[in-house]
Amino acid sequence: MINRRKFLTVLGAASPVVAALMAFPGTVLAWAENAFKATSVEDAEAALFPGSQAQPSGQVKLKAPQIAENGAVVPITVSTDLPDVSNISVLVEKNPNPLCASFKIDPALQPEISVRIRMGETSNVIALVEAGGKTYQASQEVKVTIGGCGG
Amino acid sequence: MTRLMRVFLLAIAMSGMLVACSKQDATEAFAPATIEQSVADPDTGLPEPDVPALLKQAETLRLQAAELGHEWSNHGPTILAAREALAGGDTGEANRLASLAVLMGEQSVLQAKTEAGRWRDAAPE
Amino acid sequence: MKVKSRSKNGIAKVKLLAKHPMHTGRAKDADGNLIPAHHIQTLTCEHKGKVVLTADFGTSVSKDPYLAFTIKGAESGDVLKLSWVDNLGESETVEATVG
Amino acid sequence: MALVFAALANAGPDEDRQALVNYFQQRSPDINFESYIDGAYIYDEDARQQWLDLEDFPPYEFDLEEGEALFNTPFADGGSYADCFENGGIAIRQNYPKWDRENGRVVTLELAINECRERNGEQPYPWKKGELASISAYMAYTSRDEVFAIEVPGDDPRALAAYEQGKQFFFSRRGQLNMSCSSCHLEGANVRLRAELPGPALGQVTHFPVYRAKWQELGTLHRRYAGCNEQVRAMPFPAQSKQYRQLEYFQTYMSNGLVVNGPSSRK
Repeated sequence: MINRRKFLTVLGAASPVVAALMAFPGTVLAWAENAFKATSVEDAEAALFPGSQAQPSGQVKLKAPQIAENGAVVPITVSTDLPDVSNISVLVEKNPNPLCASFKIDPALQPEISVRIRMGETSNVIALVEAGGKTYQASQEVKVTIGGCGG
Repeated sequence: MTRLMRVFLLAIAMSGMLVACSKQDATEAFAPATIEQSVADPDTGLPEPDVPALLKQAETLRLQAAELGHEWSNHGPTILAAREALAGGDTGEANRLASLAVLMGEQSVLQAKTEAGRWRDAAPE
Repeated sequence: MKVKSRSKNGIAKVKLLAKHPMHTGRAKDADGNLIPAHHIQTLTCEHKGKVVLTADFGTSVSKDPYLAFTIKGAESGDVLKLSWVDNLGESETVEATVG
Repeated sequence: MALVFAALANAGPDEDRQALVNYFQQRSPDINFESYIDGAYIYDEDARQQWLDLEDFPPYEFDLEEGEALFNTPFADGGSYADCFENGGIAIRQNYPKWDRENGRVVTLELAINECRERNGEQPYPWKKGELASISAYMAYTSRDEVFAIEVPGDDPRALAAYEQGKQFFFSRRGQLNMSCSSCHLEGANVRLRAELPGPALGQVTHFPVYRAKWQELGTLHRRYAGCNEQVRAMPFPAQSKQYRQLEYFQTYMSNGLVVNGPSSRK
């Protein structure tokens, strides 16, 4: 639990300077529609990394809960000590569209990403890491229960 | 789902009794989980049921339970479903639902009276 | 968008929360009508004029998306520019100073 | 369970509170009193970790921002929330609900906020979510780490009666499932009910209002009460009804000595 004082300090340290609706920078690459609309892990993977077959790797670390508190908000962290990381992607096998998020990693970034995702049911969560032109993966089952009560 | 719910109901009713009802008379205790079974078979050869009378009784009991702060949330909907079945000409279903509604009313009023005399026993000393 | 960032030894941890409904396109409203998909597609972080992170989102990212990442070579006082654009063309850009 | 459930003969509110503290102390000797503000997350490490991840950048931050802005916006008649409360409304959550001697009733923070609006010619907000929950969340936030100090004035028997009625509500079984608040949160605390792990009655209200993942938004304590009642198939009472205000009075008194840690996120 963050107490009030600590929380205020953290906030103060990073006051947003501008918060306005602006034109989006035109430099970004196109959103990978084929990968996000894919309905299987295989199709999503093929669309993201054509011609590459992901190998299971102990160097890909996936931090996910055993039992999700609520499927609407499941905290996931993916990190790796593989060199030359260019992409980290998070997939949920049994979601209608398995690909949740895909991150293009610049060399200036540490290969570690945390994100909160949705899960419709108990499923494997898969982390894909592209490094040095090859793809690696780690997966973990996350149980999603239908909650009735809870705090 | 209903089956699961029943198992859950039973488990709760049993654990509740184990923990908190040790001093209760058997006549006072009631097990809500068994209600549906007990009225599930209306074809007993008894005379033609007076569904409107049952509905009136159920509604009176519902108001009584509400007054005591113990109305069950599915009581009103059960009465409504019985009325709809009656209006639709399904007397058997209307009778089953109306009888269920009467029983729910009796149980909720009994719950209110039982709890009024029992709740202190549940508080830790 | 809310951003918290702090640098230690030239390594800046960045956390953000972007206010967005992230409608999946599969949920229904109170009247039983499908709520059309409305979700962030791309979120970027620029540091010193260079895009260091491009995050592409589908509909399975939670409402009000949360993201945390770490930039090497970012000092206190550096300005980060964070932007998102969604599938309906709406967007938001904020600048945040690394603490 | 070797606990003694027996009638409390001449016990007063503070004896009740001590009994509750002792009850949990005996059941979980390794859990500190101070920890009870974290609810069910004191029992399950996997769940606790997810919750801490959420609290690191909690989903209610936008609500806090909204609550602060609303709180600081003057009413059309020139009045403000700050004028309605002691200490300008800052760091006072720990004193609510309060006994209103003049009108012989329990006043919750949310009730006080809406009555403040009405006194200043504004429409009251809906009780369960939205602006009222945001303002309440902001006021709780400014009160974090303050110690709950609910009072049941000994010289006004109506106050003790209201407290007692709240207590009766807490221990009375309701609905077709025949369950009381205490079934789940006293006997049932840290016992799995299907996939759920109910939180302890001690410190149960310190963290409200809450942003529930199930709601996908912020909601008030009385919204939660209604949900609990529905879950045991009991007819819920209206938010800010006498029943729920008295229940909150009892429950918050039971949190005396613990700190305010609302708002918080829950599953």
